[in-house]
This record gives sequence, C-alpha cells and structure tokens, in this order.
Amino acid sequence: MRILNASGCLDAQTAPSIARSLDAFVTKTVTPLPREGNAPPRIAEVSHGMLNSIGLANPGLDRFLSHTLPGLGRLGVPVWVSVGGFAVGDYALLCDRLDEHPEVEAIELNVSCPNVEEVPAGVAEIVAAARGATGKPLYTKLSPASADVSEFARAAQAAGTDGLSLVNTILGLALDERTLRPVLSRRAGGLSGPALKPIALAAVYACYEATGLPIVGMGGISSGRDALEFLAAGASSIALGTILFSDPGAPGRVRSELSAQAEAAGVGDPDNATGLAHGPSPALVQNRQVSPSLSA
Amino acid sequence: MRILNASGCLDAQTAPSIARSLDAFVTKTVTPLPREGNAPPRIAEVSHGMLNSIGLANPGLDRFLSHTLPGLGRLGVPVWVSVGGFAVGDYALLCDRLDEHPEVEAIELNVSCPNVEEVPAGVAEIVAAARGATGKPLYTKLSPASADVSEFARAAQAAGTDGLSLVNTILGLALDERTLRPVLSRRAGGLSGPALKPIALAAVYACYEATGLPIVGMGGISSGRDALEFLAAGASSIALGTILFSDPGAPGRVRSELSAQAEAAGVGDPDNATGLAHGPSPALVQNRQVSPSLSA
Amino acid sequence: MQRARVEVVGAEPVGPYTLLRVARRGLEPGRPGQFFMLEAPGRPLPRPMSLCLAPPRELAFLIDPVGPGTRALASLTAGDELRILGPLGNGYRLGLERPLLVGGGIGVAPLPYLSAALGGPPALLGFRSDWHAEAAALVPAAEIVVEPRLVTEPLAELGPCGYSVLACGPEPMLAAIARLAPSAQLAWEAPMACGYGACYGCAVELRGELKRLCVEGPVLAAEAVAA
Amino acid sequence: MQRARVEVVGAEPVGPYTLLRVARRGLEPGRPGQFFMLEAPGRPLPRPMSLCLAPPRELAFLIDPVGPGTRALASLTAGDELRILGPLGNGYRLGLERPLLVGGGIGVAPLPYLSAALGGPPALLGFRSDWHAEAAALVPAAEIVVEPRLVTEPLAELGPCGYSVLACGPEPMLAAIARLAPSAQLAWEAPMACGYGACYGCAVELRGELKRLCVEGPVLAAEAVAA
Ligand SMILES: Cc1cc2nc3c(=O)[nH]c(=O)nc-3n(C[C@H](O)[C@H](O)[C@H](O)COP(=O)(O)OP(=O)(O)OC[C@H]3O[C@@H](n4cnc5c(N)ncnc54)[C@H](O)[C@@H]3O)c2cc1C
Ligand SMILES: Cc1cc2nc3c(=O)[nH]c(=O)nc-3n(C[C@H](O)[C@H](O)[C@H](O)COP(=O)(O)OP(=O)(O)OC[C@H]3O[C@@H](n4cnc5c(N)ncnc54)[C@H](O)[C@@H]3O)c2cc1C
Ligand SMILES: Cc1cc2nc3c(=O)[nH]c(=O)nc-3n(C[C@H](O)[C@H](O)[C@H](O)COP(=O)(O)O)c2cc1C
Ligand SMILES: Cc1cc2nc3c(=O)[nH]c(=O)nc-3n(C[C@H](O)[C@H](O)[C@H](O)COP(=O)(O)O)c2cc1C
Ligand code: FES
Ligand code: FES
Repeated sequence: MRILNASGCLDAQTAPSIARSLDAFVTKTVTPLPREGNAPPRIAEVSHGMLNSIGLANPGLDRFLSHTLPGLGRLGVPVWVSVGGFAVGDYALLCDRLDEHPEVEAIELNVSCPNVEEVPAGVAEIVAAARGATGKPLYTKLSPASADVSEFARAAQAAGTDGLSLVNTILGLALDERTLRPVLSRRAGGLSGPALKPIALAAVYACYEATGLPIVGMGGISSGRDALEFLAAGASSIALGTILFSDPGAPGRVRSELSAQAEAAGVGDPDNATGLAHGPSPALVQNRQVSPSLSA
Repeated sequence: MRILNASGCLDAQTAPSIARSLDAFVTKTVTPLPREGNAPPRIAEVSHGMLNSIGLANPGLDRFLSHTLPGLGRLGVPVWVSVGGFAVGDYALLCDRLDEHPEVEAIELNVSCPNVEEVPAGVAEIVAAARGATGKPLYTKLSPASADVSEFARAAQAAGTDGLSLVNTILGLALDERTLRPVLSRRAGGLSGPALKPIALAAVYACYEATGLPIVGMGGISSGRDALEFLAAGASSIALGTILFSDPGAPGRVRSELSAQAEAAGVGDPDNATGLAHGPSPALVQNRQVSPSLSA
Repeated sequence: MQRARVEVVGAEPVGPYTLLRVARRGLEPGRPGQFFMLEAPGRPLPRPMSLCLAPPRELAFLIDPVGPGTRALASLTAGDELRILGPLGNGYRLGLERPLLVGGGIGVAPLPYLSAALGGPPALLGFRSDWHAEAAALVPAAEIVVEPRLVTEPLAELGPCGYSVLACGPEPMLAAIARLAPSAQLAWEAPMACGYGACYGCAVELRGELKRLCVEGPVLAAEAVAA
Repeated sequence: MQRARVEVVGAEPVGPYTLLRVARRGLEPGRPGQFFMLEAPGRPLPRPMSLCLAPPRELAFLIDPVGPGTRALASLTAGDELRILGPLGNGYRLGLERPLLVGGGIGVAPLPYLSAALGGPPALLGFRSDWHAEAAALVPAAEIVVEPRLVTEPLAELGPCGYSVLACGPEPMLAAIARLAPSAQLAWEAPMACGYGACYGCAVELRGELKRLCVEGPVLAAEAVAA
C-alpha cells in the first residue's frame, strides 16, 4: 500500500519536502508540446470540493526531460510520469521517450482529462500503442463520467495496462456569487474533492471486480478512513489530490490515521484491506445488523 | 418558473399536503409491469448526499391507471407522469396509454435510471417512439454519467422532445462503517443531494446552450440560492428531491428564498433568471472583478 | 405529521445511551410506538427515533450512538436547535387484556412511553451488559435479563399464558418472539430517509411483498411477519 | 513555508473589515507582502491572506468579507482553531531610498506590517467610503483619499519625484500605478487553491506568459506586468 499524490496536485520543485513525504511522486500530465493551459480563472471552489480547468499546463516533453526529470530523479522517491495527448501517436511517442529514463518508475496514461477540447481516441488503442512503446508499468487513468467505467477498464486490461488510476475529475460548474456567471473562463471544470468520493469509490469497486488489476484509488480522499474505504473497494494504493491544497501534511496524517483505522477495523496492516468490500454477499452481512428484511 | 418534486422523491398519497405545496407533482417512474424494486438495504447516506437503489419500485401501468392516477387527478396540482422501460416499445406503450388521460399534464421519459440491469436503447429511439405515441409534452430525463450529456440532449431534441429534466443520479458507493462492505444490497446506487449539484449545474448549462429547450433543473437543490443558480444555468423550472426527506417544507421555503435571492441579484422575478449565466463572456465579466490576468 | 424547529432542553446519559429532551413546540407526542424524524446535525438525512417519554411540554428520545447520525444527535446540548417531523407511522394497539412489554437493547426506547399509556404493565428487558441495563430504570415494573441470558428465555418459560406481548428490539429477538407469541405486536427497524412514505427506502418484506415500513409499521402484528 | 494549527486570539472590526489575530505558534511572520493560507471553516479550500501586523507572539490579518471563505474567516472568535500555512510567495523588496506606500480598499492589508518594516514612510490610501477608511488607522503617516477621488490622482500630482512606490489594491489601480511609476512594486491577487505552487490555479500573465502568482509573486515589479 503506497500513498501517492494525484497528478497535477503537487509540484515537487516548489514543495520537495511534501513530495518526499509520499511513497511515490506523480508528475502533472506531460504532453508532447508545451501547454500554457486554459485562460484564468481556472479554479473555483464549490461547497464540497473544487473545480479546475487548468488544461494540462506543462512544459512539454523535451523540456520536461531536460529540465524537470533530472531534479525529480534526485528527490529520493520513485517517480511516476503522467502523460496525455490528443492522438494515439502522442501516447506512443511519450512512452517511447520516457522508456529510456531509469528515473521513471511507472507511466500513468491520462486518457481522461476533461479540460481539453480534443477528445482522446479509444482507450484500448491508446493503451496498446503505449504498451508497444515501453516496458515500464503502465497505469491507465479513467474518468468516472461514463455509463459503465468497468468497460473502459476491461478494454485497458485487454490492451495490456498493468494497473488503473481511478478516478479523474468529472465536469462540474460553479457560478459567481455576485454575477451568476461561470467562475471559470472555460465555464465548466473538473470536479474534485469530497463530493467526488462516492463516485470514485463506485468506480474502484466496479473496476476491481471487472479486472482484478492493481488500482491507485483517488477522489476526495481526506482522511485515513477514506483511504481505508478505497482499499476495501479494491485499491492497492491511494493518491491524495485536493486535500493537499488545504493540508500539505496530509500524506503523513492520512498514513497514520489509516494504520489506526485498519487496526480498529481488525484488518491489521492496511495492505490486508485491499478488496475487503468484495466477497461474502453484502446483503447477508447487512442482515446480521440492520436487515430491513423481515424474513428472519 | 415552477417548483416540482423530483421523481421518486415524494408520494402524493402518503403526503398530499406536501404535493399540493408544489406547482406540479411528478410521479415515481411507472413501468409497464409492476416492480417490487431491489432487495433492501436500498438507501444509504454519504457525507454530502445519499445513494439509492430503489430500482423503480412501482405498481405497474395498469394498477397505476386504475388506482393511483384518479387520486392524483383530484390533488389540485398538475400531474407529470414519469415513465421508464427496458425497451423502446415500453416507452411507446406507456405514452400511448397515458395519452388518453386528461389528468396527465406531461410525461417525463426516464431514460437514465442507473438501478436496472437492462440498459435502455438509444435515447433518440425512445423519444421518437414516445413522440409517436402521444401529443402530451415530453420531458426527457438524462443522466450526467457521460462524456458529453449535451449530445444526448441534442439527440432527444432531434427526436422531438419538448423539454429536458436534468439530472438523474450518478452511480456511487458507500461502505458500512463497521463491516466495510457495501451498505446497499445492489452494492452501488444513484448519488443524489448536495454532492451532485456542480455536476447537475454543468449538465443544465451545457444542454441549455446546445438545445435551448425548456429544462427542469435538479440535483442537490436545497436552497433558494441553489434554485437561482439552476435557473441562471438555463433551467426554466426546478425540482426538489433529496431535500424533501430532511425538509418536507422545502417547496415553500425554497420558493420564498428564491424570490429574495432573485431580488438581491437584481433579477426581479425569478422567471427573468433563466439563462443569465450565458451571454457576455464570463471571462470578461470575471476580469472586471477578480481577474487573475494581469494584462490590464 | 407535523414539522417544527425545536430547541434541545437537555441531554442526559443513560448507560451508553443519551436521553435527548426537546421542547414540544406544538408537536403531538402521538401514540406509543410511533416515531419522529430528527435532523442529525451535519448529516444530509434525518434519523428515525421512537418517542421514549412525553414529559409536559417536552418530547424525549433515547439514542444509541451507533454511527454518524446518532453520534451527532447524542452530542447535542441544551440550547441547540433541530428540525423534527412527526409523529409518524403506526404505533402499538392499546386496550389489551394482559399486556407484557418486551425490549432488547435500544429496543427499550419506545417502552417508557408505552408503559405509561398502559399504566405500568409488567416488562421484560434484555441487555448486553449491566451498563446498558441502566436504561431499564426508565421502565417501571421491569424484570431485567443480561446476556448471555436472552429475554426470549423467561418469555418462553411463561409459556402461552394469555399475555399480549408488545416488543421492540433487534431483529433476531423479534423473529424469536414472533414464533413464541403469534399475537405479539412488534416494532421493527429499517434504514429510513424520509419517514413519511416518500423515498421507498424502508422496504421490508411483509407476507412476501416489499412494503414501506414507515407506512405499514414500524409496529406490525407478528403474523404479518411470518415469512 | 511552515504549517501550524493556531488559536484565534481575537477578532476586531475595523470599518467593514475584521482584524483577525492568531497565535504565532512558531510560525515566522515572513517579509512584508508575503501571505499565508488560512483554513476557512467549513470550506474545502484555504484562503490567501497577506500578513497585516505581527504583534509579539501573534499574526494579524485584515479580512474583507466578500464571499463564503472570507465571511467564515471574519466570523471566527477567540478560542477557535484553524490550520495556517506560510509565509508564502515573494514579498516587497525593502531598503529603498524614498519608499511610498499606496493602498486601495482591502489592499491596505499588507501595508501596516510593511510600514513598520520601513520605519513609517509616507502612505497614500484610497477607500470607497469613510467607513472603509477606518482601516487607515492601521497605517501611520497615511494620507487618505475617498471616492470619487482615486489614490492615483495625488500620486500623479506627485509626478516623477523619486519615490519608490510599494502598492497593493484592486487591479485597475495597480495597472494605473504601473503606468505612473514603472519602478513600483505591486502586490497582485488571483484565486489560489494551495498557495505553494501545487495547483497551477493562480496563473497570471507575465511578459506574455502564464505564471503562478503564488510562486512568482504576489509582489511583482511593475515592468514585469506591462502586457
Ligand atoms: C422506526 C424506527 C425507530 C427507531 N428508534 C430508535 C430509537 O428510539 N433510538 C435509537 O437509538 N435508534 C432508533 N432507531 C435506529 C436508528 O434510527 C438508527 O440506528 C440510525 O438511523 C443509524 O444512523 P447512524 O448514522 O447513527 O448509523 P449508520 O451509519 O446508519 O449505521 C451505523 C452502523 O449501525 C448499523 N445500523 C444502521 N442502521 C441501523 C439500525 N436501524 N439499527 C441498528 N444498527 C444500524 C449500520 O450497519 C452501521 O454499521 C430507530 C429506527 C427506526 C426505523
Ligand atoms: C496573495 C493574496 C493575498 C490576499 N490578501 C488578502 C487580505 O489580506 N485580506 C483580504 O480580505 N483578502 C485578501 N486576498 C483576497 C482573498 O483571498 C479573497 O477575497 C478570498 O479568497 C475570496 O474568497 P471568498 O470565498 O470569500 O470569496 P469568493 O467566493 O472566492 O468570491 C466572492 C466574490 O468575490 C470575488 N472575488 C473572488 N476572489 C477575489 C479576490 N481575490 N479579490 C476580490 N474579489 C474576489 C468573486 O468574484 C466573488 O464574486 C488576498 C488574495 C491573494 C491572492
Ligand atoms: C488543480 C488540479 C489539477 C489536476 N491536474 C491533473 C492532471 O494534470 N492530470 C491528471 O491526470 N489529473 C489531474 N487532476 C485530477 C487529479 O489527479 C485527481 O484525479 C482528482 O483531483 C481526484 O482526486 P481528489 O479528489 O483527491 O483531488 C487534477 C486535479 C486538480 C484539482
Ligand atoms: C430515493 C430516490 C428515488 C428516486 N427515484 C427516481 C425514479 O423513480 N425516477 C427518476 O427518474 N428519478 C428518480 N430519482 C432521481 C431524482 O428524481 C433526482 O433526479 C435526483 O435525486 C437528483 O435530485 P436531488 O439531488 O435533488 O435528489 C430518485 C432519487 C431518490 C433519492
Ligand atoms: S422512509 Fe422513506 S418511504 Fe419509508
Ligand atoms: S495557488 Fe496553487 S499554484 Fe498558486
């Protein structure tokens, strides 16, 4: 069980000590060419989370490899590189170039960024292309915005992904308190934080059942209890995103809360928690406690 | 601007006075045959909302027409009937039978219930079939669980829907505090309440922009402020769901809060608020106040 | 069914439970076995609670803190305000020859008010521990049974001696009583979002059909339950 | 950048604003113009606030309640606790020949601490009303301008007389100052989720490129801004 940061939610260069408090650092999504991202305003708070329309601001692959990666290599924690593109070839190119770099432990395929006009081609194609370009572990990151996310997970598995990162944000809107106009210049943005948690948990549960692949669970995780639930739903590691903004100490806090919670739940080591929510029919388990069914 | 209940969130027979406090009453989704719904437990609370897996429990069309509808006709408020099925023909049948009944003001096509194994056929087909079967106003109810809900809205418009009901729930999961097993016997259930609001607001905004159709906005509306935001995003009416469980007096409260909010926002009558969030580039509006862009 | 925003008058511990007393504010206490939906501070949904006592100008609820909602309710203090709705559902049928109250654990909650309505009939109360059994003080003329012994044992010993049993408690206990005393009236539980028939979440199986417990119950005739 | 959970020592109204004083708890006050991220009770994200004053063992912030986060912060009272992070960003460059402080509205916030660091240089403060102008009392040697008159008017009258301007205020004012005094140091604002470079939400356009204001600023040389 490892605690990572969610891609785009931490810059190891401006906050190295926080990056070192993680079991692995995940970069903001890198694209083949540099991107400034969307016009500001590009973040907005909502009652139980936040919206972002950063739009994959990043230095581009070349500059990332020449200026960013070397520093990350000296961090002292494993580095995962998140990659994104607008065509299958982009992913192949990115993975091919990253493959040579020993500092890179794994590659996360962001096939689900909601903030770019261009829609990425089918998940399967992307994963297959990436698989062909690198031997490094591939984690495919999916959005929960579909009728059945497990179909995408199965497609990714068939195409050779080693694991899944669940979930990315889902589109939301916030209106300015005074003007009633969208706060974000792009109008809608990706919803993250506590409001996303039940949706993310459902995605992790469904994809674990459908694929059995290792899953990095994320979406509104703010406490050790949340982390434990993601593990129980099927995650083998968890990632912290929005919570890092209000509590940069979250990695350490969540880690200790998780150990306590796992103890309390009688699980012992958090590693034993993965998949606990599956198994014996929950209906039965429920009956022993609250069954609203009167058939004794 | 009318205030309705969200389908499945109020029974006019057990709470007629609450039903009468609405501008129109919407029935729980009726299916051709009776349905008991899913096995309990089929509701669960989450931090910022709730999950349900009721599964369209309803008496079925025949009994609805013979036993339920006559009573609803005597309520004194317009009646909308929500219909659902598992094949295009179901919707045609339901609309055809309802068409004869003057008590029915409008029909809501629930093409998005996440709690039934069977996936309804394409939205366009369903709407077209329903359109062919009735002259009554048709409101197509969509789920926000798709990459682009406005595509579904356009399809419904092309097929002849008169309006849209946005949004239905999106799948979520809750684990039991003690057992870490899913609380619901169906595991996942539809997420509703405050957590859904930003997602619903984005759907209303996108579908209004895409179709200009009348929209009944819903999803976490708990206050007059929430209602005003749904109107600004493009709704011409709003529906109250989950809030009715904790505050059956919500219709009256939200109505008065909304008038006050509309006044405060300088809109005057809430009817004038529809679509306010559209229009002049929000980016510009923002710049006049908080612009994070320094190019003066 | 009425609604009101009421003020907390007091909250006292009773063993592991909390007796929450709120101002009546024009709300009827209703019939024993009926319940109220109490706003649980910070939670999206209210929680169903049986009326435990109806002191003048007050309504009192006995709360077992089993999760977030009940913990929030149990931590309310005098002066706090909360929304409450009720009385709801169908209570116990009264006017019985020889009533016998039977409660298990937090199932004791509706019995004090019921006992008062029936003029203090005999009662049989089962608890997990002596600490939990402190709640028995709320019920006059109560015989107390503490685990490992179960209330159903003395009940079985009584045999078919014409008592009309009115019970509330955990499901296995109620199921056992249904077998011992087919004429019993039993108060059941189910997760409830609304309490007034709106959400269909409280479905329970009655005579092989799913029904809304908040509408048909929570008090049901034992026969109705026989699966 | 340090983190701490601190206690509110006091919160006093200053015109429409609130002066929130918290215990230092080992946090450095930092350089004038730097800011802290303050947990806004009940809100998912913290809010950036310039350090206004640094009394012994305290940090003080001047808060303009413009929305949910600042309203929550302004309603804190002595004894409440909140998480705070800082000092963050780049403050004003000090050691200037003839410093002149210029503030507009809540832009007065960082000036009291800055004024103390510079030994009470002259200051020019603009406000929407006399009520708002009460905040000027926090800055020694301040000339006050109330709308319809704007601070930029007396500033223009001063002409190019060798003052080094250090300013904070609404964007139009800063933009105007940038034109009047190219050597000025200006403290800008942008919505911020993290304050330490993690979210890329505070992007602002510098020399034609989007940069993170919390990393490059919030205090920037006027030239840097020229679009
Ligand atoms: C008609 C009616 C009357 C009731 N009267 C009382 C009363 O007078 N006093 C009182 O303390 N409680 C009463 N209850 C039970 C009470 O409503 C629930 O315990 C409460 O809703 C649980 O909410 P929670 O958020 O605290 O726990 P939840 O998060 O809902 O559940 C916490 C844990 O308790 C278990 N649980 C959930 N629901 C129940 C339940 N109904 N009973 C037991 N365990 C449960 C869950 O499995 C979970 O592990 C009544 C219930 C009903 C339906
Ligand atoms: C580096 C820095 C230092 C700051 N120092 C202070 C300070 O010392 N004292 C202080 O009161 N404020 C300060 N601010 C501004 C303050 O952080 C914002 O006003 C606050 O975040 C708004 O949050 P809210 O939830 O109250 O309002 P929001 O809901 O975010 O906004 C409410 C309304 O105010 C408008 N608004 C949003 N953000 C801003 C903003 N940054 N400035 C003006 N209007 C805005 C919005 O358009 C909206 O209509 C500073 C900002 C930055 C970036
Ligand atoms: C400001 C911000 C920027 C993000 N940027 C990226 C990104 O570049 N690539 C990516 O795959 N996900 C990105 N995400 C999504 C997060 O990695 C994560 O999937 C999502 O925020 C849910 O986790 P959380 O609720 O804990 O934040 C971003 C999220 C936020 C809030
Ligand atoms: C208990 C419950 C039952 C529901 N049943 C239905 C239904 O039968 N048909 C339907 O179209 N939507 C149904 N919904 C969805 C609501 O109509 C509404 O779309 C959703 O709850 C979002 O609104 P809210 O957040 O205000 O509750 C149900 C929702 C809940 C909570
Ligand atoms: S609790 Fe909602 S229908 Fe019974
Ligand atoms: S506020 Fe997050 S990067 Fe500047």
